Amino acid sequence: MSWRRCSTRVDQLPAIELRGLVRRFGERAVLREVSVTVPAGATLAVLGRNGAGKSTLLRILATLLRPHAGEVRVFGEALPRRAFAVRAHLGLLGHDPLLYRDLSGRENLGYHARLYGVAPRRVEDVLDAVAMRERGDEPVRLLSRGMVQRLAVCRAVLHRPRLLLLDEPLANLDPAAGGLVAPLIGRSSGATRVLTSHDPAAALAEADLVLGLQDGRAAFVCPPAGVDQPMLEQLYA
Amino acid sequence: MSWRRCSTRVDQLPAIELRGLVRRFGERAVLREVSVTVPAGATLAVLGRNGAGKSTLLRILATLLRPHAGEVRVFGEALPRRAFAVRAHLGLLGHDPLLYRDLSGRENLGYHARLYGVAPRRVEDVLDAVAMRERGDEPVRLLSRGMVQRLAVCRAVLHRPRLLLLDEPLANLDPAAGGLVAPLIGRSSGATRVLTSHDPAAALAEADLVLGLQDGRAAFVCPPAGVDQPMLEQLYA
Amino acid sequence: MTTYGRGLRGLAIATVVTITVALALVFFYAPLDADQGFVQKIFYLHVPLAITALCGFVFGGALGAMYLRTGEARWDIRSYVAIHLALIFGVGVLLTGAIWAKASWGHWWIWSDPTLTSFLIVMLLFATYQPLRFSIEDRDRQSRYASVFAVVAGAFVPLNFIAVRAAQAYVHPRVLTLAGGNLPGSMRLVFVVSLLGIALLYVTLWKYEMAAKNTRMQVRALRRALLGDDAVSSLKRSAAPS
Amino acid sequence: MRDERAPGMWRTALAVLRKDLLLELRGLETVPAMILFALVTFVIFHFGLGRDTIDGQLAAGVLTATLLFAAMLGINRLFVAEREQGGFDAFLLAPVDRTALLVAKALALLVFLAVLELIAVPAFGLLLLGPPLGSRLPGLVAVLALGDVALAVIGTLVSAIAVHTRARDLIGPIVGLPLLLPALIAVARGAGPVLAVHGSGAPPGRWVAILALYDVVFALLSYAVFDFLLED
Amino acid sequence: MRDERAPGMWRTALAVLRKDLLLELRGLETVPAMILFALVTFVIFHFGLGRDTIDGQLAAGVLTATLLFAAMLGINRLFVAEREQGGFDAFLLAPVDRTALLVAKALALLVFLAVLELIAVPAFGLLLLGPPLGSRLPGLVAVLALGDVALAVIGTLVSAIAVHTRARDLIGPIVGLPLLLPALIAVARGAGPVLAVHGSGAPPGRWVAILALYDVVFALLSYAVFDFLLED
Ligand code: HEM
Ligand SMILES: Nc1ncnc2c1ncn2[C@@H]1O[C@H](COP(=O)(O)OP(=O)(O)OP(=O)(O)O)[C@@H](O)[C@H]1O
Ligand SMILES: Nc1ncnc2c1ncn2[C@@H]1O[C@H](COP(=O)(O)OP(=O)(O)OP(=O)(O)O)[C@@H](O)[C@H]1O
Ligand SMILES: [Mg+2]
Ligand SMILES: [Mg+2]
Repeated sequence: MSWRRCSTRVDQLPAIELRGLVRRFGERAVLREVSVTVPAGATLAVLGRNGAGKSTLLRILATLLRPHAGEVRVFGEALPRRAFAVRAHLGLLGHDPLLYRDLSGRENLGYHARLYGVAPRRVEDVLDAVAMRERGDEPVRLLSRGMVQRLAVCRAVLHRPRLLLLDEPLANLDPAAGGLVAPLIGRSSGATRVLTSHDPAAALAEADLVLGLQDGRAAFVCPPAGVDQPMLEQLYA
Repeated sequence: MSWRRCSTRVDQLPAIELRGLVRRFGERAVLREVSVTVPAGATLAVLGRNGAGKSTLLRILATLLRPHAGEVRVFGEALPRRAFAVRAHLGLLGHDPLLYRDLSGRENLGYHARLYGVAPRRVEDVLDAVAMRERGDEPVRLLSRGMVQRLAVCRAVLHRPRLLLLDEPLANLDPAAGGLVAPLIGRSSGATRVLTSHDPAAALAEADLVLGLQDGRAAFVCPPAGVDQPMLEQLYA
Repeated sequence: MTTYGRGLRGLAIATVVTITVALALVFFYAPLDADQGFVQKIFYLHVPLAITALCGFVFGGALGAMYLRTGEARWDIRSYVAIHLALIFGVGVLLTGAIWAKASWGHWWIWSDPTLTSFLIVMLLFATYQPLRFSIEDRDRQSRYASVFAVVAGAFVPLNFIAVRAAQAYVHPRVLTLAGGNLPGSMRLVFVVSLLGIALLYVTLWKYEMAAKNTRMQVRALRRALLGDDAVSSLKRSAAPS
Repeated sequence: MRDERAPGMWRTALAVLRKDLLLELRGLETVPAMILFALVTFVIFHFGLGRDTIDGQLAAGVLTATLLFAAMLGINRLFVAEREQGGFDAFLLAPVDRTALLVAKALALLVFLAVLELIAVPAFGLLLLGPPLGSRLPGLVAVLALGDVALAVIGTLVSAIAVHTRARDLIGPIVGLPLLLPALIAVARGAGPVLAVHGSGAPPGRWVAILALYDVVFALLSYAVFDFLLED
Repeated sequence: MRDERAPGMWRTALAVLRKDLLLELRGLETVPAMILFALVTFVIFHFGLGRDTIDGQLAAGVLTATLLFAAMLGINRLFVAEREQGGFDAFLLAPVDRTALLVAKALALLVFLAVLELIAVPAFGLLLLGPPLGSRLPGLVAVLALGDVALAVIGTLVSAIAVHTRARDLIGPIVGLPLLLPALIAVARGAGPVLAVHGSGAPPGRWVAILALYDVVFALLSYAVFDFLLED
């Protein structure tokens, strides 16, 4: 079961279209014929066991990995060929924070602001939003894990991406920080989102559409209301 | 409120005694006069905001950091002086997996088995316990984040430590894996445990004693039944 | 799919015939060198090997460029085989060169021969091709990086030659010059036939190896199609694409 | 759909260069390390050769080898540090021309090398060189500058290859050294007559031409292949 | 309360050595890289010096410098890799004698250097050295062996310091080189007469004695201070 495109008006193009996506690492097929369509502005939750292929899927959408077969379209642009056109609109928050450890949070964000052509003021704004303004001048290396995660959130949303790729975004964040980052990466950010989580209940609450990955295959694609306990149990069995 | 030693029989010695523990990084006092006593076999949950000092506390107990003031005793041995005597009984599961990225899980664990004088069979046993036996020969670098975490659990418990220091142990683990590691690092492991978590409900369910850290100070030390919602709200405010 | 096996037999026969003729010429026709005597005849092996190997390296670079243009894995495999064969020939060049030097000048190594000296440098560079490949896991990236290396190193071959030639204040015995500009006519004939034989040998081996790799790949693909992904055992970690 | 805010190649290169220089200032600076290394190497040669002063081809050879090994420290650092610091993938995510990274790294290396030579060459003149440096300086500077370009371009190219391999700190040097050999030969041979006691002070045109050719060919080649190295 | 299962110093050292060799086999092997590096350096010196063969003090200087630079690759690798691989802190957690790490790394380095020289010295004899190596071999081996001990011990000590600093790959060389200077001078001066055309084949006793003294002093010193380096 997957969303259907209703009209061809440009702003109604689905944000993400995957058709028969295959990705191998060496001989192992990590994603096998995954198909799903995500409308603009919607949130797709990707669930699955460790090693199911969630991060791999996100890295393909982020143009960091090439698909081996199948069609991948982001905002109508085919990947990997049109990766360049897509990058300005992507924000990736992965397992790694992707920050230079010896630079401060402010310096790291300043670098990214320059790469994305974003005004420097925006750096202060996002630092403020995650309550890291005061600690913004310490090298990332010396911060606690949760503080680093907050900075990683800042990096991912600095350029106001239209598509957020969130790989366990709340890992290491305290409950209060979870609230702080909500305007940046939550539903209220307005962006199309793809998120993974190992907390199915929380993920279902956030999602418009759920993709269950099992050994790289789509076990189910359906709205959260359609996901019941037996399905989840089978997914994690 | 803190546990009191009831008798002086050796096996009833408290597993951990902290009295006025202070640790600074440069000018910043990260732990300020923290005192807590954990009886052998009990579980201490450490709660607190990002940067409260949880990981720092664990690293001090793990003999990786020196305390700057106060008394730290683990199994009756004072740290840092008697660190050497304590190490054989410690298992640390921190933010980093502490595995060589280019070695396989099996090779990593084999190395640790040799360092701890543990029989090689134990490696297969723990790999089996976390369902990583089949993937045990792939370089850690190529595994998914959750698989790496499973291996890190194996590393921490390989030598059957009497004290487990668990820094967000379930991060990145899928719900099924959470069940798999329970016999190794859960209450049923029989070890004294110090664990941190950003899921207060889950932590309270596991704990015999809860330490709330706020800016490096012990905001409260009490059994989980004594922790109510306002206390938590204040802790994360 | 290209069938590398086609024409392989004819090519193999031509190779054997040419090399036999070349050997006969070397031993029974080519004149004995006035200064160096019999050992000079290793020249008919050494220099053709060197020329073939150098051309093989450049050939590998061209194939690598094709990979970069098309992104099709077979170009990379062709480049790999071309470079690996050239490496094997190159070992032969260094060995024959050393033997020649020892016999003629009493040293295992002489710097005054620009063929040998540039060849040493080229070999030192290409000796890193395999380790480089070997230390990249991702197959796409492996192909891409190996091809980039092949292109850069292929361009390096002629430049290196220019630099080394220029550094040689004097060129030792003129017999050694590649073009054979001042070889006696009979020597030149033998040389050309030898060169042809060695070059044919290279082409034959290249086609043979490609055919073998191709077959292996097809077998694996068939097994995968018939028995499913998981039935095909993972390749052991290997630098050799197949 | 191309976002118009994203900066062009030169602005990107400047952003990367700026970040690299910041990182430099954080850690121990690479350049002082390179200089110290060169100085110690001069001392080693002084005692190793057992000679108080050297000139001509020997001096040129020693100077070239020393600068080469000092440069290797800096080359390794620019890319290995980039990787080790953990922010590299973020550059790949950005909507920028990736060639900018090549340009920025090569520029950074050129700056490092220029500063290194600003100190190491006079030190060489003081510590080891027999004939006075004065009148020889212009010729030497010309040869070294051309050599620096080769070092910067090939160093960047090779590091970009090495950074994705497992043994990054080894692959770089062992691939780079043979590739640099023709340029090094040209530098040493070009500088030899300049440093001779009765030298003319001008480097032989042949070597300058070879060096220039080498620089141009490899700069173009690197520019052409660099995009492939940063894909995926 | 000391756990009796925990292995002694030698068994720990063997465990670490074993792990290092495993890591070696994973990546590109360090030793081949060192050998390749040394060979290229010989070629560089050939062209740099503009001489087909060398002998005596010059030969000794070139050989010493080459082996030093090749050794630096190996030294860097043993400790930087340890850190970068991410498993280092786990060693600090284990109930073992930390000096075992020093012993293991120094042993690994000695093995690397021995294999390197097994190939690089004959290659030097073939490629650059004028006088035949044959009768000179015993004297040369003696000097080089003593030099290897110094390289291994000081390399390990310095790397252990460097591994905790930010610019690890730089601190090693720049602290290590000055410390190594006396040993390197002794190696070069000791090997000079051995490699001379009309040499006796025996290294001067003075330099051999200095080298041996240096080895012993630094081995003891390293052993004494090593525990402090790995604390906290
Ligand atoms: C006389 C010389 C040589 C012979 C007869 C030879 C033969 C072979 C053969 C038959 C293979 C397996 C087929 C294949 O990989 O496609 C192979 C693989 C290989 N060769 Fe060579 N080779 C020679 C020289 C060299 C040289 C000079 C190098 C490197 C500097 C080299 C490095 C390798 C490597 C790394 C492999 C890949 C092993 C693997 O991962 O599967 N070889 N060689
Ligand atoms: N090596 C260090 N040097 C300087 N400051 C440090 C260092 N390690 C930790 N800190 C500081 O100590 C404080 C506590 O850090 P710690 O890692 O203990 O926090 P935490 O409670 O584990 O937080 P989190 O929930 O984010 O993991 C933070 O402000 C951090 O910046
Ligand atoms: N670079 C790589 N090379 C080889 N295999 C890889 C690579 N990256 C990932 N894999 C494999 O692909 C599979 C899927 O990995 P992925 O990281 O996508 O899992 P995941 O669903 O994100 O799991 P987790 O919940 O543990 O993060 C795993 O088996 C992993 O070992
Ligand atoms: Mg993942
Ligand atoms: Mg923490």
